[in-house]
Amino acid sequence: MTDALPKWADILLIPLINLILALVVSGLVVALIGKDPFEALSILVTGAVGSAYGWGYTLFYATNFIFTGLGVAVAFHARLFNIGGEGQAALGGLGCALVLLYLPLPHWSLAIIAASLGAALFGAAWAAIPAYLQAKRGSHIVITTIMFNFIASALMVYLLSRVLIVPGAGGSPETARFVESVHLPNAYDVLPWMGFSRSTPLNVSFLLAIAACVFVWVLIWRTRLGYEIRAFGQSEPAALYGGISSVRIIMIAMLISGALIGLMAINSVMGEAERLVIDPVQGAGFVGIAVALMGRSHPVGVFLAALLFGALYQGGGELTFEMNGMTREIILVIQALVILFTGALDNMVRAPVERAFLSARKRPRAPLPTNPVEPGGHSDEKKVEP
Amino acid sequence: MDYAGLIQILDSALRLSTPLLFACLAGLFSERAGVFDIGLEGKILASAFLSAAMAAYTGNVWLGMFAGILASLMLATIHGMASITFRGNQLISGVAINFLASGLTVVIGEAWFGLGGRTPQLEGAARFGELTLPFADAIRGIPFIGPIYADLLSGHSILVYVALLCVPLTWWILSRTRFGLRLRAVGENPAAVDTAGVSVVGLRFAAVMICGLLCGLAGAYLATALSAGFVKEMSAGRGFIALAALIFAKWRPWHALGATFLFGLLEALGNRFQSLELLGITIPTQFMQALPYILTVVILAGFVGRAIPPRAGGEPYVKER
Amino acid sequence: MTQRPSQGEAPLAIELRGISKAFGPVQANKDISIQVKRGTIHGIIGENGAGKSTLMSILYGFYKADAGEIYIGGRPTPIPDSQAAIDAGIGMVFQHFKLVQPFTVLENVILGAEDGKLLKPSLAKARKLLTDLAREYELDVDPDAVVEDLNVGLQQRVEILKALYREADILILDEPTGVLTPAEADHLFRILKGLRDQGKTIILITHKLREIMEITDTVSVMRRGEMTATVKTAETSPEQLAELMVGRKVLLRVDKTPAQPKETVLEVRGLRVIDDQGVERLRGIDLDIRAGEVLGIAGVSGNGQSELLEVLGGYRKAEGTIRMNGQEIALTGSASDARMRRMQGIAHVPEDRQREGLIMEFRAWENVGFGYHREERFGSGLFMDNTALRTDCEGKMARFDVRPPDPNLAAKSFSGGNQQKIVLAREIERDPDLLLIGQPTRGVDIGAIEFIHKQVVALRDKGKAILLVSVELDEIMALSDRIAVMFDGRIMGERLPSETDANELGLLMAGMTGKPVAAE
Amino acid sequence: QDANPGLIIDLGGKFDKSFNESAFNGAQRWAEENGADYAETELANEAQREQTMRRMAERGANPVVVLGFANASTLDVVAPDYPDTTFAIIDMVVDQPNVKSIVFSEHEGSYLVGMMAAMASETGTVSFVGGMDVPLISKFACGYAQGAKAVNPDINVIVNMTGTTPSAWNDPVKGAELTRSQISQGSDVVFAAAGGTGIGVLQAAADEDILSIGVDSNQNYLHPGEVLTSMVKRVDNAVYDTFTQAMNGELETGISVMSLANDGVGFALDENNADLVSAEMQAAVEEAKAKIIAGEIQVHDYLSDNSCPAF
Ligand SMILES: Nc1ncnc2c1ncn2[C@@H]1O[C@H](COP(=O)(O)OP(=O)(O)OP(=O)(O)O)[C@@H](O)[C@H]1O
Ligand SMILES: Nc1ncnc2c1ncn2[C@@H]1O[C@H](COP(=O)(O)OP(=O)(O)OP(=O)(O)O)[C@@H](O)[C@H]1O
Ligand SMILES: [Mg+2]
Ligand SMILES: [Mg+2]
Repeated sequence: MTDALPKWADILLIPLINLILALVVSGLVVALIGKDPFEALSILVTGAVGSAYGWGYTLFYATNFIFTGLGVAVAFHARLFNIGGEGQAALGGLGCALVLLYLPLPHWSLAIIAASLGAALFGAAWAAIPAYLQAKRGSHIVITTIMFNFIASALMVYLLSRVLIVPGAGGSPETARFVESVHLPNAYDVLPWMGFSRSTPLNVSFLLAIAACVFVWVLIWRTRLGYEIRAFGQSEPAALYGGISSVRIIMIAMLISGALIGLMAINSVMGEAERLVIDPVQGAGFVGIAVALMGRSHPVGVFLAALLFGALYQGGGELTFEMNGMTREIILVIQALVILFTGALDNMVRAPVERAFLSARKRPRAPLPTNPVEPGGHSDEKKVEP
Repeated sequence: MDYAGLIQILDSALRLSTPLLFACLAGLFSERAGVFDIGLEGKILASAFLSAAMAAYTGNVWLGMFAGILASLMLATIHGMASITFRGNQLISGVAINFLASGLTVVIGEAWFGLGGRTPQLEGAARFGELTLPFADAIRGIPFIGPIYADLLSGHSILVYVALLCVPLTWWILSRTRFGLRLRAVGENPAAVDTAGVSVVGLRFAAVMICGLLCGLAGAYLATALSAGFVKEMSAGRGFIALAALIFAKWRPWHALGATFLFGLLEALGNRFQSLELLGITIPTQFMQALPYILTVVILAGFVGRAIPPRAGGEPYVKER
Repeated sequence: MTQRPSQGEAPLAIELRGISKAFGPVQANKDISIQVKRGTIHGIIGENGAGKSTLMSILYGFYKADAGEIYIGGRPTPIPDSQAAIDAGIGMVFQHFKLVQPFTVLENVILGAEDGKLLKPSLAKARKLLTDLAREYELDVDPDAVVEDLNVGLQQRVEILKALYREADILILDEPTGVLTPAEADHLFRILKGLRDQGKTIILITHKLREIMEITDTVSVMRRGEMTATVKTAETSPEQLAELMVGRKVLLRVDKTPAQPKETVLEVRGLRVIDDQGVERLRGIDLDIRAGEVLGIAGVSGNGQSELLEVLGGYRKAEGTIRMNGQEIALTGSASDARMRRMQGIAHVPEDRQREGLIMEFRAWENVGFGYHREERFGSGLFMDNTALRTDCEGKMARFDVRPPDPNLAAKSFSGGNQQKIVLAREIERDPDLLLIGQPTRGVDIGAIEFIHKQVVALRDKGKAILLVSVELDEIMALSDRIAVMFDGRIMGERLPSETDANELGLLMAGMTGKPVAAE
Repeated sequence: QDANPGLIIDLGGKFDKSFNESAFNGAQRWAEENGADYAETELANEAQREQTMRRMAERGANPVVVLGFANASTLDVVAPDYPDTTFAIIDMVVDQPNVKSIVFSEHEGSYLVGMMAAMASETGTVSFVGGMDVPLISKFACGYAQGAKAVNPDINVIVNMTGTTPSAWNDPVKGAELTRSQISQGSDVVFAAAGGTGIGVLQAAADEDILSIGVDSNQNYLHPGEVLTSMVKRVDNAVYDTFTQAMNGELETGISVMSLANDGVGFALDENNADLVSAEMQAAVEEAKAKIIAGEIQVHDYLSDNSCPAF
């Protein structure tokens, strides 16, 4: 309902109330296991955003989630549920690592381009088979992408313990470290005066992530292809009538989705680990689903949701570090509650707030416009057009 | 491979498919009623934890099982509140429930037992034992039939038989009872149910609760029958596989039995034939371990057509906006 | 079933007092009061979005009123949900049927009204009752047929049977004839009269004044959420009703000069379509359409008209040949075909505007480029020019009188008539050589019908070819220069409107040939 | 006396009944014996490795002990930044001046329990359940197979791995199924090196009345009388020693090998398995142990060339 809420309430007030509710319930859980929730909250917040150090990690994690979130979002626009982020990101890591290990790249600027191509290509390739099967055979993409996650993990273990492993280096299933010349400048290299430490994992791929947000925005809302993707996602029969090929859209949307998810490797593999390990994704593929859903598949929403999750990751890490006896799984609980309240229980808060706004404005309101056309429920669109 | 080996593989497949079957039927109830549930995994995990915890605490596996079901029902209630009462996004709610279960089981487990989220090892009456079917030993000697009865069918936990019974029961409920008719209708067109004077919310909640109950059984089976205690993340993706099986089964009970048994069988085969030599080349273990998943994709692409979910699935029922 | 013979001075069956209902900021019903006597047929008319469906949905307990009271049979009867309405003897056939598509007729009928927990006895009992009802009211449907396989006319019967099975005394029908053929509509009216004569009360919502005049005893007019008048049908005229509804004089006839057909634009030969289930939907169609004429295709829906439009629109595979302006066009049914058609000068207003013609979630300005979004005028290279689209949309909205003229509204937020105008504007202003137009006025109020008909005639007068598919015989008769009748995938015959009448066309539509023309 | 040691528990978690738990126990023992305190934290994910190592060092923890091979290349980068801090890494060699690398000769310990398995087996088939098919786990499997074959050259050794996802280390259900599958193929002694999955292996073995062999910590107590022995890997000692040496100011960097010779690895013998290990078996194993220490028996290390002569 467009008119029920002013824009600021819709995009700020409601999420804020939701977030507070999530934190209150998290606090109860913390109290229940005998810890001080206020101390926990303060560690969580200062740990995440209270220092350059915290920001370095928060934004680093957020970068991963932006990529996976954007990828899931693009697929969502074509009404495709891509659960395969874990696998696609792992393969992206493989593509990235192969480029960096086997191509002689003299400088990081060249390397990031080459590695991005490799990561995107491999990520897209891993999405291509489920996409093809969905488009041509109608095989449900949710199953095939889940299966491809498992297949990817097997492939990674095989390659890293049998093929790409460095012989005689102690048997750790990982590739060699990438050469120094492809080291990505991190926040310390670029912005040393802001107090980042040398080890901060935040690196230039954060900028790549922002560029990816812009790219997705342009793609979805400014290109003919994006228009077709959205049209297809909204109505398949209409797409048919409009001369939009379902096979083409499914393939392209999934390829873009896989490529974006694969690009996560630039941050985690090239930027941070600087080598390929067995599980370079660490659940970011799944977090990407939550991020895309919470961000309503809009790049700005994805960016903000990724930031929130990045902060929770980092703040949660500090929490287990600083608070004795705090299990690291508490982060999962807080995340879950944030997803639940901001994502799924949104209407619990929205409905009463809307009623409050409506009754507050009811009196001065003019009678209906002449033609009884109703500006009925397009609350979703308002995020569509910034 | 000899006959005994075959029986063993089928036997293993039966055990491995049981939690999948419970979860698949759970998802079936929920999704046939129009509520998508990717939170099966979380409910299984929560139930596995609480059933093991309670069984360890009381030494009684039945109490454990009920506690497990209770845990699963609590998460189901959250899912119902989010997706039915407050008409939230069902996928988001499911994702949240998975995270919640992963986190809470360890946080609470650590607070209670201090074993890093593990529960104490279960023994004796705190665990489901194996049920020997009547005359199993007498019949074992009969060729062919004997081993099927005595080794394959007999000697499982009671929950295996419960799961198998749930299949005809589910079929019967859905196709032969008033409740089933309404439940199927609400997944296809909730407005039809509403205008027929039946509560959409009530029906969907009932379905979500049945889903919780069955997930509870799946979790209890994992922790107190197949294993002897809870280990964190022990559901190990089975909720997702069950979801795949559900789509595979096109949301039908007997098909669900087939699909979950197929998944169980593929896993059992993968366990059995991990190192295979073909034409002098050793197939890498990892390939054999991925084989069940590869085969699933192949079967799906080759033999199972388009799966059409219940029409109102995934959408909250909104009359007024 | 209770049967009360109507008495001399009929008591009130329904009385609504001061009903108000708002959907968020939209006031759908404002302080509405209405009285309906037992044993009568009461019509309700009003423009799209006037609030008719809302009012009836409140009576049926589907929506809850914000204020007001409901009296049934003189007693105050709160109706918080549909169960209460059913208990009060109310049945409703919604504009969009509330049927469970994959269920059988029998299952749909008993849903919610089963006796006991097990289905078997309920089904057996219902089967018997259904046979009785069918006999009594001429409502034959195969109880074991699956609803999605039934045509809309039969689906509507199922809805009526549902209500009767629940022993409804009061039957509400929301735009029941919008999807029916004249024969089916006549049949329905016979049934309704039969029901009335048995003492049942019927409320009928419709956009067709002819129907109001033909069948109702009293009629209420709604405008912008308010009840503006209730009159005895015998004491009013269609013109008066139209004016009450729209607030101005409405032309109820189509004014047009004789056609001046020129060269042949479209030539169809031996067109065959076999669908996914292997059923032959078109069995050899031959057609010619010339510039400057309207060829009307009459027929009961489901006889191949939709398939014909889809083939011509380029999104269904077919065999045979089609020449457009002398050039053969592809019949593969792939997406490129549909795009090519537009380039070849074929525009298409599809039968189902909400499913195909519009993307309901898209804004109006996004919809005005749909199908043509790859053309130069809407962008360059990879990009779309949203400003061009918006400007284009504003122009179209002004020229086609789309209300409200707000390009930023989502398509779903416009009333049906205005949705149709958006599609029409998009297709007509493309300046096509051939316009395919399916069910142009389905569910559209008379004000909008008048406008749409004018546009079609204007396009013809510009020398364009038009293929009109409609189940409304009135519309076909009024607009067409030639009429072809389709039955079971064949053209049963071609007639000139001046030389035929509804009776003859009705026979052809039922498959009874006069003289076969096109089919082999 | 100004030692303030730090321990970073790896991803498996503090109570994995195995590797991490063993390290934690060593640290606890040191703390109790010395009435001292130490800093400890658990990794929550891969990206935190470097973060946590640096945090520990910056907090002033010294030495900082990290567990597991996955830390090696990170430590290789972090260590030079903190020249005043001594790091210790377990299971991996990191060539930095301020790093002590502690590696275990798991193949030797596995060899011994392999011998015991072969001697206890009546069917001529023994088996192994690993977590993931990675080189370190193959090192266990290879030593085990060599030991078994040394006793009985015709013995059949079934080697199975649990999976390829992280849940491979936490899937007791699958561990149990693998064990049952191995039993059906004739195995009557099973050795588990699979983290949490191993719990299921030992359980299934006990349920099916065959013998099992635990790993890392002494797991004999889990099913008294049914666990043949445990291949103990004294990570606890390694941590304890490191802490103690640091406290006494005698911590040396470089490579330290924990082998049979210094009781870094071995097999567990206690009241829980006393009845299972015959005097004859014990004697044979002790003899082999002596020979390995003396270099008379060479146990092949899988990691040396990523291959195994025994399978
Ligand atoms: N479920 C709903 N949620 C929000 N607004 C609604 C809803 N249903 C109807 N409305 C609004 O109420 C007003 C009245 O709609 P209603 O459906 O009653 O009109 P109607 O007279 O039946 O129109 P039509 O002739 O098109 O069927 C419309 O302007 C519409 O915007
Ligand atoms: N849930 C809703 N939210 C907003 N507007 C709605 C909703 N449901 C219906 N409307 C609007 O109410 C009006 C009438 O609703 P109804 O369901 O009768 O539409 P319709 O009959 O399909 O369209 P029409 O009769 O106008 O061709 C339409 O303008 C429609 O857009
Ligand atoms: Mg209406
Ligand atoms: Mg209407």
